[in-house]
Amino acid sequence: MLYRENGQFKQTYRSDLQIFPVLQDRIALYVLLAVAFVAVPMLASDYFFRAVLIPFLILALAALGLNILVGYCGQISLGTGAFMAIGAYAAFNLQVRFDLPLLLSLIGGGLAATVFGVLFGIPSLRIRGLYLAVATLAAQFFTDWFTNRVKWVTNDSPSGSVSVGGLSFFGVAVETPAQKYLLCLAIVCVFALLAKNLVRGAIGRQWMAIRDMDVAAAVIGIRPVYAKLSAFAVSSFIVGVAGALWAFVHLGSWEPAAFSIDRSFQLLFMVIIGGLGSISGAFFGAAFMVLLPLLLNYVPHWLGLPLSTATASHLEHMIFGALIVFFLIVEPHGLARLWLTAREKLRLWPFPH
Amino acid sequence: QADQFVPLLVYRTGQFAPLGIPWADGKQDYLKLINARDGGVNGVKLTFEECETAYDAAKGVECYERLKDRGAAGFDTQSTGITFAVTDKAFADKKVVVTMGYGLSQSADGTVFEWNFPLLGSYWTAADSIVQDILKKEKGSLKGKKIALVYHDSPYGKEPILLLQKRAAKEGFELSLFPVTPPGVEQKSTWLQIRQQKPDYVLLWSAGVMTPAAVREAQATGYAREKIYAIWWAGSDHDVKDIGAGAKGYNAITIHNSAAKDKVHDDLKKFVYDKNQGTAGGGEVGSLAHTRGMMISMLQVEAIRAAQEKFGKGKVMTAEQVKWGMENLDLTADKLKALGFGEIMRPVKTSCSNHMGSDWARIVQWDGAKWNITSDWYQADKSLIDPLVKELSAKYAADKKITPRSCS
Amino acid sequence: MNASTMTETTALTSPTPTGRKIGEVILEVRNISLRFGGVKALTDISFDVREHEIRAIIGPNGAGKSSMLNCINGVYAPQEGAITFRGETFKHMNSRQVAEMGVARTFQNLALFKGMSVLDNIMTGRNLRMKTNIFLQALRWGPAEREEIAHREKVERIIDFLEIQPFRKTPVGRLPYGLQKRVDLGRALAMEPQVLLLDEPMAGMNVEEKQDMCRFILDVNDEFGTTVVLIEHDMGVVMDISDRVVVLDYGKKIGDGTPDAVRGNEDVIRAYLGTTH
Amino acid sequence: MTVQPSAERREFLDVNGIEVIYNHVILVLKGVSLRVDEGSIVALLGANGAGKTTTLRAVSNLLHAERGAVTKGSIALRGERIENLTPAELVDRGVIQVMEGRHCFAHLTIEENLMTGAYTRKDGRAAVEQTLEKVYAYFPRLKTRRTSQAAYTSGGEQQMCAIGRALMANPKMVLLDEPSMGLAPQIVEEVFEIVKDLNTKEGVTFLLAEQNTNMALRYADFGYILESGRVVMDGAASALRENEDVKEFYLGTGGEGRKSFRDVKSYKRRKRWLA
Amino acid sequence: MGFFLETLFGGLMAGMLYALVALGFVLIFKASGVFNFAQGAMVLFAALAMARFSEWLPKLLGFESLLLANVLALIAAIAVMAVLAWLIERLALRQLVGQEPIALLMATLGIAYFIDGAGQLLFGSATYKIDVGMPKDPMMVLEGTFEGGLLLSKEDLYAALISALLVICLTLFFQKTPTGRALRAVADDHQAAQSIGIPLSRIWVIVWTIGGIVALVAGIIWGSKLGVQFSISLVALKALPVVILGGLTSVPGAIVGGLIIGAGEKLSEIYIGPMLGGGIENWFAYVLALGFLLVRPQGLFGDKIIDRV
Ligand SMILES: Nc1ncnc2c1ncn2[C@@H]1O[C@H](COP(=O)(O)OP(=O)(O)OP(=O)(O)O)[C@@H](O)[C@H]1O
Ligand SMILES: Nc1ncnc2c1ncn2[C@@H]1O[C@H](COP(=O)(O)OP(=O)(O)OP(=O)(O)O)[C@@H](O)[C@H]1O
Ligand SMILES: [Mg+2]
Ligand SMILES: [Mg+2]
Repeated sequence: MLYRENGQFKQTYRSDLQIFPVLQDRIALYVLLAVAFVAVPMLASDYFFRAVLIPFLILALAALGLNILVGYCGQISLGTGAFMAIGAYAAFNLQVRFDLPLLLSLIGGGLAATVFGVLFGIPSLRIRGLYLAVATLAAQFFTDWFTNRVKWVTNDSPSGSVSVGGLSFFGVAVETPAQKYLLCLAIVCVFALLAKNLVRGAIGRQWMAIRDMDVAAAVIGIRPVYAKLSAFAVSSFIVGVAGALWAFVHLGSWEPAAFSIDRSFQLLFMVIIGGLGSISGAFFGAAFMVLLPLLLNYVPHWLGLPLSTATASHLEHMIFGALIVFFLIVEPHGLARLWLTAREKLRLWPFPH
Repeated sequence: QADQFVPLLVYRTGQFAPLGIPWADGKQDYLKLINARDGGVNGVKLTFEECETAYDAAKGVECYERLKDRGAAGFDTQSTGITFAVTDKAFADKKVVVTMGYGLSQSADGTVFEWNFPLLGSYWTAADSIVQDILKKEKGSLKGKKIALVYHDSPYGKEPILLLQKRAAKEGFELSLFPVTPPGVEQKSTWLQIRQQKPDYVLLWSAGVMTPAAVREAQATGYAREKIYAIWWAGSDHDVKDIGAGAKGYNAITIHNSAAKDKVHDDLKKFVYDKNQGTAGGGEVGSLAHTRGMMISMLQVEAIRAAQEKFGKGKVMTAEQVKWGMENLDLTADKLKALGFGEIMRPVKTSCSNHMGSDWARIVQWDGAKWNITSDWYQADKSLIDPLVKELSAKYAADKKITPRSCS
Repeated sequence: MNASTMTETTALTSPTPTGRKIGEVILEVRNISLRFGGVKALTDISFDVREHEIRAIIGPNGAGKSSMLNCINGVYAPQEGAITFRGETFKHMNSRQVAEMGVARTFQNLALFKGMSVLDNIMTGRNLRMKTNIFLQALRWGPAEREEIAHREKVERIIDFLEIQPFRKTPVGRLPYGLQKRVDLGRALAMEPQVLLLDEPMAGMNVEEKQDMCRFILDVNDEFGTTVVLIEHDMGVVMDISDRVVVLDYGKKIGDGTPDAVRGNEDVIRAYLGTTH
Repeated sequence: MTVQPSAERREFLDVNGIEVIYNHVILVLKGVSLRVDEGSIVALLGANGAGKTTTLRAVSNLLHAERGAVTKGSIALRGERIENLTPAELVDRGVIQVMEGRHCFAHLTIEENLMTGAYTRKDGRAAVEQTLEKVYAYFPRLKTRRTSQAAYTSGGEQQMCAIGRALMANPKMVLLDEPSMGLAPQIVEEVFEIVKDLNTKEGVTFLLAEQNTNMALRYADFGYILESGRVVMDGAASALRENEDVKEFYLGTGGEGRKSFRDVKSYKRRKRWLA
Repeated sequence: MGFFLETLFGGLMAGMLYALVALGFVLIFKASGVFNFAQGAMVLFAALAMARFSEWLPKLLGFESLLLANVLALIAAIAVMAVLAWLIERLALRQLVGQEPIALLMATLGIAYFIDGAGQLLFGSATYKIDVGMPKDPMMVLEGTFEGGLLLSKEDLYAALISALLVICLTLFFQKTPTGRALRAVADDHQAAQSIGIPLSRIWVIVWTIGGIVALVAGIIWGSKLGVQFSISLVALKALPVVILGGLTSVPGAIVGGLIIGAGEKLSEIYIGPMLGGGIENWFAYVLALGFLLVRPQGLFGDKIIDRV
């Protein structure tokens, strides 16, 4: 009975246009942010930061970017890993060659990814659906090769693996896991807000229109070229920044395999499981993908089951696969939609309909 | 905590599982043996836990994070990629990373890479020893010869290039490079090129399925297997067993004698397998990868033992202390014999600045059914390798703003 | 413009076509031929549409009516012929240009944006008029927000007009067919077009709903002077509200004129109306 | 012409108080009951969104794919409960649905589309060929377009194709969802004539959801009117045709007879039968 | 010239091997509209089953004959694939009727995970052997015409023949039988197919079983080449550009696509690769496919993508 919007009338369109029009949601969000920014840094262990929270945040950011492309604009991409890699290596080069501060390196990485993304987005003007996946796969495999083969990309590192160290943000060292976490959290929050603004604004509607029915979109005056390429640009920018963060903050040193096609698949997973075309979906998806394997890994331990590592790992695969199918059956539109449905039920509670 | 914890990063699934499984089993078996036979190290029981990485760097990092606070023995990541990913972290966290026969070649320099131990050899020493064997076959001169490197297109596969280029300049042979994009299931174009260019030798830096694919393709294009030299990760039984006679003549380098039989194996049977405590199934015990796993655990145990000698017998060692043990390993031939590894490997002696401990290797050859030793031990050419190690570790130190410690 | 004022204005409107000022020719289609492989969808069609009039296109199934609209707004490129719109002649236009010139369109097989809410669907119709750049939109700052609100107000008026307020936030995919048709109309209206092309807007509606729909169309036509080109199979509707009718059959024009003239045309009766009407 | 449902006629389909919920939360049908006798034509009328399509989907068991479910009530075909049958099993029992919005197989040609309709037939090629000819005779337009991919045919052609495809199954009962939508007037007439024809000659039972109330009531024996997921009125077609409310809202001939669409004054507040 | 021809033939043969895997994708897509990302996992699963059964059965039943072992293992593996297909339909597809393609695509990724885990759990994750007597040594032809002769791999030739045979059968099946027609109908519109009484469940079990058998054939050929191990599932990545280039819905397209990709990537690696540092064939295959798509967005033989308003 607590969750009701009765009595919350909206006088202006401005108030109706808020991200969370329901008061309770807004309160919940503030509480969540407070917990994330204040309570978590005080309570969480190093392991939790490094193995759970930081990867979760960065992958959520990447998923957010990908969701703009796949979920909002309907262009399937299997090349997210490549866009991340471009972001990471560009940022790396900016850092080692020009000694740019972290923030500028990150943005530079994002911009490089944007250029790359737009380039590989051009085929989308002609190719659609699964066939487009091949263009993004071309980006993926090309980047795998490129980062491996072209020496200056890795600043002439003979093995091709590179590393960065001594991160600082506006003069503040980012060394401890908690600091890294806060950095990621801040960046993710900013991007989430910007992305939300985009998708609920005119450009977001253009993307969705292109996704849902491009002929009709053209008839009402939406330019497919602009809509698609802007989606590629925005998406790859965010993904590029996420790639740079993944490399700089999470891995520290990395080889091209860190951005392989597996990563691309993983992100696509997150987006779909989380919910296509939903900003919160990226977070749900990332949480699912980061936490579930860990949970599955720990459960036999907690239960004291004497499973061999291999058996446990195979079972983990099976359960993971089965859960994906299960969630798709329960709600093909992803966890975010499931959450909405649950909320809708809550709103009606205690009445079933 | 009264037990000494040994973290075990393993991959029993995925692309490289055929190598990872016996390797992981070997690591565990030896720890079990120590507990069963000796009751631990001077009475300190060894405990261990495996964490599955699937050869994935991100998962490897998670495993490292998960296990790093549990205990103090070294991390054998089993993967060059994971080693790259945890090296900085381990430096900051002060955790030992043991990479026997893989990892960063320059990390042999203990003044910069305080916490890394690429024991018994790196890809540089391996490449060097192979070239020495070829030199011997060619009666001392490689002038005008052609040598091809077919490699897994990843940092792992690229490691030997630098050394080979130096060697090529010195010996006057022509080095050609053939990257194979992982996983390397299809290598027809590579081997057609080899058929066309007819190099005198092919060095193979492959992993996983790339190895059998390469051997098959060599067979299909009629390249003599006798002219192929593989790195030790491509020279295990499972790599060639199923090809059988088709791989006859295939050479691989090894850091240990292929001798599957030593005292340690007898002990293992007696104390572990006969009690049904063994980890491995079937005929794995005695395979190269399994033995290599045991060697790694043995080195860990001996480092702990060495540390205990200094810091107190029967105590659980801290990471700092284990590192000291690693840096002060002195496994003489006699000691190895006593440990049951006398036939398997050569003496190892590490120091503060030398984290490799031994740079000897030899060649084995597949005769269609098993591996035979075909060469004596070679020691890598220090005059080539040491400057390279210095140069690259200095670069690393500069990049990371590390001041190399003094070892004198 | 909302429902209550609408009632008054409509009450004032005279029922006869003469109540509105029919102007000059605004759109002229000349000798259009369109083929798909062997199928001749349109053969040498010419007709014109005058400003402010309601022009109906009728004809049996597969006659080429929808194809005609597709040619006008640039979805299909006819092999022959030209289209003159407000004095400018085009052989082939792209959809965007057509939209910019003020032509809006609804579709026979609903072409709504399924994943979007009713509100968003109609808002897309305002797209051409929204000018703030992507950076301002991302920050949702000053001009971007003001613009969004201004257009939202316009759209809300259309929503009121079409009486779909309760479904504002419902994803259109879940709406029943008839309401989807209305949203489709709303999206076209949001473009504030000069010419509105309607492809069977009343299919799948019952009489009451058709009456509403007719009212909407007539009001738009009256109030804004919007020119309407209408395809419809319900003869009652066509005869009642259109000023002139074009009849197509197998891609050929077989009749053109006032409803009464067309109704009397032998060819039309044989090809289309049958005996009952 | 109209036949009252009566004791002599065997009950074919019995829908009893069904409730349908979409997506676990959207309650659409709130207890709909209806009965279709063997060999009759029953019309289901109602405004947009009343739940006609939903009712048909519930009967043909196509709700599942729309994430809907029957949560209450029962559906019986000749006394056999059918809620748990698959659509294919229903087709086997002779019940086939023509879906709203055509749903032709886009990449198949018109003829292939029609032939898929005969998938469940077991009476041999010749018989199928015969039916095919019959369908072509009903819809000559289809014959001329037989080799075109369905996606490239006009809206009306697709509608004919969808109806023809269902007829190819030689059904005992057809659930027709808005058959007249998008069809030219004389084709509409023809479609209803075909319905009548099949009904009288072959005894096929029809349950049709229709917006063209005029036509529907002319050909049907019995009618149900749905509003907001409830049956608000039922009765013999002839009786419904005479009902003042029906006349006003569904036939557009209330009061002083048929009014011009131009003269309709304003948007009517819909009168509801509901309490 | 001789070398060029050798490369070309080599590439074409490799292409046939890709086509064999690609065929599985096409089959399932054509018949259910699902892009089956689990195809690679199915190849692995089938190959594992084949390898392990041929090892276990002789021991279990106590016979020696390799031929008998292979035949029995083949039958057992087909049975296993049928059971798998049945399970997939039961537990996943059936529940997802009418969902958007992307949800189904995702489900197949989940299925891929499941099969990977289950396969390795049941059959082990080491390397196993399939020996169906494929000849491994090369054969030389036209030794008179070219110096050193032209090298051909007999193994590849056999594989190519098998692929061609499969393609002919499957093409006939799809175009000429009522079931084939029904399958194509299902791919277009699940709901409509259901509404006219096409039993989706049965159809899907059939299709996935055939898909499983195609995977088995691919698995046997690749497995006897590389040994059976997890990496086998990665050959699917080589098949992706092939399917896309040939057209997702065209069985012969898989072969033509395979030939083009195979020849294209080998020639590019050998003639362009050295200029760029080598190792380009992987991405080149995709770029090649992309190039063709820009001309024909539906692939060479794919059904035209329909958009009508
Ligand atoms: N898949 C669905 N998910 C959610 N709600 C749905 C779905 N399909 C229909 N509805 C809702 O169910 C109600 C009844 O819809 P239905 O399609 O049965 O109406 P109808 O009487 O056939 O209308 P029409 O004449 O417009 O076809 C509508 O309010 C609609 O919004
Ligand atoms: N894109 C296309 N490709 C091939 N043929 C087409 C295409 N579009 C339309 N046609 C054909 O052109 C003819 C005219 O189609 P159109 O859709 O214009 O008919 P219509 O008059 O709107 O009919 P209806 O009243 O049934 O909607 C039809 O025979 C149709 O099959
Ligand atoms: Mg039309
Ligand atoms: Mg309906």
